[in-house]
Amino acid sequence: MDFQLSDDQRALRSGMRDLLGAVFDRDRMRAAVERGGALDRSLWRELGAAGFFALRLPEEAGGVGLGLPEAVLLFEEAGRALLPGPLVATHLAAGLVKGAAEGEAVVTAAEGGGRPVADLGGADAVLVGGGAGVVEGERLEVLTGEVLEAFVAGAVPVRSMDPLTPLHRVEGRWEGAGASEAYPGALRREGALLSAAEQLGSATRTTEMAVQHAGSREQFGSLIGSFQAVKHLCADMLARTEPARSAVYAAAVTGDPVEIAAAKLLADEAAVRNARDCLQIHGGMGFTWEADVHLHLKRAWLRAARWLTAAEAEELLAADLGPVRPLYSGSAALG
Amino acid sequence: MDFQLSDDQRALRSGMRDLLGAVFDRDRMRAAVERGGALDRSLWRELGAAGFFALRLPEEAGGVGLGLPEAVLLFEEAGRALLPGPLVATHLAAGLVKGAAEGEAVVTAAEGGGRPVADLGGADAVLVGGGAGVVEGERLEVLTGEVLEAFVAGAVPVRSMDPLTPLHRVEGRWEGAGASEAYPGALRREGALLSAAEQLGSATRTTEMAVQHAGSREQFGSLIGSFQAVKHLCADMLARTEPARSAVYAAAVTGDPVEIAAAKLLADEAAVRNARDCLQIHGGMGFTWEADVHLHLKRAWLRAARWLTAAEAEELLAADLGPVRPLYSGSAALG
Amino acid sequence: MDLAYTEAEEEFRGRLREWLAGVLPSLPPKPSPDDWPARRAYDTTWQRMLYDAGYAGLHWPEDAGGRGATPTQHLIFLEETERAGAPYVGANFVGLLHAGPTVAAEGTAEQRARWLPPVLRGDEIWCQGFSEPDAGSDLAALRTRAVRDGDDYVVSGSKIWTSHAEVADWCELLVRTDPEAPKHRGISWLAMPMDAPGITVRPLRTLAGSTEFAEVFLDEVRVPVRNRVGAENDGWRVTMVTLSFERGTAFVGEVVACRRTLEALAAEARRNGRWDDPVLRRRLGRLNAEFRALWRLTQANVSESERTGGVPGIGGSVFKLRYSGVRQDLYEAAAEVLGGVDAFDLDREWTLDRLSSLSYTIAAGTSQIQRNIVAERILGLPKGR
Amino acid sequence: MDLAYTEAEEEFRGRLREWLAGVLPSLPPKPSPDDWPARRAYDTTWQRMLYDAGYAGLHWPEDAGGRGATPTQHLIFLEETERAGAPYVGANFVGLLHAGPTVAAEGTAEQRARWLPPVLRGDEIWCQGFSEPDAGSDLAALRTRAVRDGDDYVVSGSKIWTSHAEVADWCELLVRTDPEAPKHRGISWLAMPMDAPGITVRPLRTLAGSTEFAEVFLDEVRVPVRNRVGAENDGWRVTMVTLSFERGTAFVGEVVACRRTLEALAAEARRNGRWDDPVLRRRLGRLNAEFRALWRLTQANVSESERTGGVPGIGGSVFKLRYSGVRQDLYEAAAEVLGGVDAFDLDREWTLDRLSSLSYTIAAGTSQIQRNIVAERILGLPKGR
Repeated sequence: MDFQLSDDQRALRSGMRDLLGAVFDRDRMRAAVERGGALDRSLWRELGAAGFFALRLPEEAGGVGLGLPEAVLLFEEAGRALLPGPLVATHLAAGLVKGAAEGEAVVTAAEGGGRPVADLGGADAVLVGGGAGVVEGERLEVLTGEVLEAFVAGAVPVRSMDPLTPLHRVEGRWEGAGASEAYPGALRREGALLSAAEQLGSATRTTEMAVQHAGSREQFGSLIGSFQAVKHLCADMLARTEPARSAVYAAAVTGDPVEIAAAKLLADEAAVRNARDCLQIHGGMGFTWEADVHLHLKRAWLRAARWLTAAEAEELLAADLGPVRPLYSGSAALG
Repeated sequence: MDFQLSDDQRALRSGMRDLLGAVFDRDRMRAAVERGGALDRSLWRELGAAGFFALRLPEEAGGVGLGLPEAVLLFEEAGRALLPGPLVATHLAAGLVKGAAEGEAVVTAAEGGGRPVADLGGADAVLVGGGAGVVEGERLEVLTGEVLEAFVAGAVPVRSMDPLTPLHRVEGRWEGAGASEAYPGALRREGALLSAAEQLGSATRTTEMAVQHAGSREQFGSLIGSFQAVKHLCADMLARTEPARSAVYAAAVTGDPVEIAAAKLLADEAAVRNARDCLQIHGGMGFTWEADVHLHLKRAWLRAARWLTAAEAEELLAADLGPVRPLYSGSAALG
Repeated sequence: MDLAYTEAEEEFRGRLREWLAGVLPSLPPKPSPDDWPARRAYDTTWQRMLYDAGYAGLHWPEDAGGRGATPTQHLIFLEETERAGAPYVGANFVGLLHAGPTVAAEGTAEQRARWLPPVLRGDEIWCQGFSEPDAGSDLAALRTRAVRDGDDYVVSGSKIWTSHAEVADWCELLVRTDPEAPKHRGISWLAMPMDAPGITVRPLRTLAGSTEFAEVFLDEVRVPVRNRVGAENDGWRVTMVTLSFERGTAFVGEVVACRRTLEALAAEARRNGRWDDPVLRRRLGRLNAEFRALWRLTQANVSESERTGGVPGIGGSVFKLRYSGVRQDLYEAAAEVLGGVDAFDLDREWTLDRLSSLSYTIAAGTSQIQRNIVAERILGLPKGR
Repeated sequence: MDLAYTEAEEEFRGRLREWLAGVLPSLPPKPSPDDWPARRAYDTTWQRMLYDAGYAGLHWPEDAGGRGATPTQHLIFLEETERAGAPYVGANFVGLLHAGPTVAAEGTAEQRARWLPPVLRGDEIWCQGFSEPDAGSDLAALRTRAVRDGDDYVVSGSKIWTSHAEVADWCELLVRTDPEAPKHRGISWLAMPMDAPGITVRPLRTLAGSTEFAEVFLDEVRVPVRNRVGAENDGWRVTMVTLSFERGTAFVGEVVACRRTLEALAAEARRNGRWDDPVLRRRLGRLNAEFRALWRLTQANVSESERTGGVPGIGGSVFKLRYSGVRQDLYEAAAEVLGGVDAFDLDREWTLDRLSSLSYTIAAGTSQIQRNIVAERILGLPKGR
């Protein structure tokens, strides 16, 4: 039983970290903040060239031919770096929307149900369900061209709390024209999992930031990291991150919907609460625009409201505790 | 605006503390634990003689003629001292059941709805609603004599978690004979408030126990109370107790059902969580039978399940946030 | 213990309500949050109205130009103005509630005559120069230096978290006058005119995107020695004394505001259907209990202060500890009530409030510091470690 | 990273299941919890059955009489025996999982030959004499003294939290052999025969009303010097070394048991109607996420231990910190599921379990200690204060 990253996976992850360090360092991140998260097409193409979107397409379709575990590692790095843009939707659209895999097309998703629609301005395509959105609809539609224009015209831009994510409000059901055969349930699950991976990366990063600050800031003649109150906040951050990590990685391996729900629930909580604790440890400085911690918190809140909310995940996980479910499911036992 | 105890109220409280110190010191409390909380009739009569049960009866009816605020102070002391027996029900029965006011009769209450019935063995009377209990029924019945015997015969004793409170299970609805005119809603509210007062006393006491232990136990070469982790647990205990205290006292003054719900909710939480934290601070010693902390915790859990549960209180408090409720109710403004 | 208001208190409340009902409709519209001069004008206009009606400096002693009101009257004043939607104390905060009381308690007759009347009339506003970037929670570790040069102090250093710095006339400034003394014993309190040369104000953007605060850089700013309140190096005590003016009323307006917000949340949840979710509904019910209790605790603290004539005993830190957490919970619940995209729309008031609420467990003593205070000063646990 | 079991592991699991299915029905009924001799007999009978089937000392090295199983095989063994409802390790715990591994790692050939085989066969059981009333979380502050007298140590002092003391043959005892040395450097590890004169065992009643533990009083008990494992004053290191035997598997059975309990809670809630309360239902859903994650974290720790050959890095303390809290939540939820009087009925298994769960955040290092360990040893935060 092997639940450790392989050497290839480690290499993939560090390659992604190196790439982001080169094309999206802190200066570029803060520049993206100042322009309100408006998309950087050249960055998008660089991600495409690196295989970020085509990662799970089969090699014969021009993809990298890897799986969800590898995708999760890349999205974890994206979350840690606060990489903006509709990463999840474009990744899901690779193979569905021309140019998505290469980073030429920017694809976002309308999940329906009053949820925020991110990065709609300038998107080349939008994934919606046949009904109210990817989440609620039963069939998947890809909106482009004039249909997309009509959709965008009906959407209302909002002043987004997250400066890295422009948002629109989309109300009512979308009565589109053509519909593909794809079943959006799988997309929704994968979207939830990849978001969870981003949350995991963010939770890891805010833990590091908190520890770094606690180990360098002095108050009352001591490093604040020597105070138990601060120490214990940091310890609890790690105790949120590591179970979430195991849940996310396992869900990526099994693809099981219930495991994905667990992963999203715990990763959302880890990202949000770790960002809160990181802010608390930073004190007044954490309350400033200049500190990055608020960017993690706002993004974490936003991701928690997308793809699969806590209420939905908990109900799914409760339903799984059914009386007729066999204790063993195949030889993997606790599965 | 006066929200301080009067001199008379302070005197009443310290009188009660002195009385309990004399008739129910720690040795007697532990003796009561060893006999499973079985009632001590002579203690009961001493409480009666001191006016504990007759406190709110008018003087012309042989009572002390005081009000809910004074009753709350006495029950707070009872909670702090872990005084056993159906104190709340007998107090409520003063004037309804012969001998209750004097401490000659022992009266308990069957609240219905599957709730635990305490101290049924040896009770001289039981208050039940016309339906399933004081809580659920619409009319109040007082069971005595043969009717009581039949009721007791239908009840099943359980092995009680709280060694100071014998419990019975009573199932189904009680189809009694005669019914008084009294409306049990008021009894239920007063029962909830007096229980909340007991919880407040318990929460105060476990805070003191935690502080006392933290200030005398050494570990790693220091008093454990000098560690922030312990200090902050103690601070949070006080930050639970004091708002609960204000809520309980205010509810006693106003008698308002919504304030009583707030008082019960917060006092239950303070009692339970303070007992938990007190146990944690005591470490292994807190896990032993010899330490008193488990007696507070078990009692606090039990009281939280009686008269008004958290779920019920929260729904009541939510209903109070109605759209048509006027902002001002009379001159007391936020009332 | 009866919670009833006296006849005199009821009369005071009645007159105040009547006055508020009369004047509030005549107020100009609120200025934009980023227009500091307009905000100053709006706030000081309100202060002048209070002054003319006899409500200015309600809780100040009469010999300082105040009304010498009881803590209960002050509570009623704060409760009623908040309920009526009257303007906040805003730009007058430091003058009325901190610097003014300090001058009233510790200033000379000349100082009182110079600084107090303009505060009461709304003619001058003050800002606060206490916090420093490197001091943080450890306020007494401040490093801004003041060196005596003839009749002046020459002050250099920097301050942070200063509200209304751009439009203030005066700054109550804590400076280090003796760097050799133990940290609490080398501090002095100065009134610094904000138009003195050498002062640079730089707006400090918060995570909510606003510029509610500023950094203030001081480069050899000359402050006359006669502007010092209290003895040299006695500034820490001078500052602490002021806190006794508050007498349990510090959070009256905020608790009233929270209860109004909670009612509004319930109304919105009933409107948009989220009321049907028992998890959310019970959460709102619990918040109702919390804020009711905090209101009662406020009354208890004020009542205790009225009886003892001093600061409430276990009141302040215990209150703040609980209140900051619960108020953050309120805005978490608000995000649930809004739900979906609305919870991320900065044009929704609660969304901004949610961001602002993040400071409650940090500002004016973090919750960690409050717990230390409660544990050591109230519960008597040993210091250290 | 594929979470798949190898063919050999699947084969191991299959054989084990088959064997369990065959032998479990033949087990005698479980003894009463208060009948210690019967409990010993029951537990050692089971151990003998494991021995005869080749499962005894599965994770012990082969040269110690064990099977040299991989951590994954050990995980499978613990998972399957728990799922099948096999007896717990019970009275064999200290021998198999603590004292035995210590002797195997640090003992002489004679010591290994004397003490290990009887443990594997279920012939002898051990108890643990580490904790002391005054030491608590600060285990190394232990004061039980051992003074050399010829070929014996003469031991006086007292131990606490000793399980199975009444029926144990041996006690792994930590004693202070050099009171002058720094506290970690004056400790020795002794195997004390429980029938030696001077030992008094007094049952210690827990808040659950049971006598799962005892206090052990030692009054000039003579323990032969040859019973010391490791060098004199090197007992602390000897004890710590043993922990590396665990390799991430310490909580396998417990997590499996918690998941079974959670399924049973859901079934009960569906039966008694409380499932319709969304607050409770969502709480159970959340616990499902927590225990699923803890199971995956267990697999990650075991897998890491298998790869590195040592103890898992960030595994142990992080796991215990989260697990103890969540397991307490599980039993709080159980009380909600039972509801009413049932939640206070000690004849309901979950009610007793709820009481026992109170020790999880205390025993084997309080959650406060775990947080210190995580913060200092894993995150690298500075010691002190």
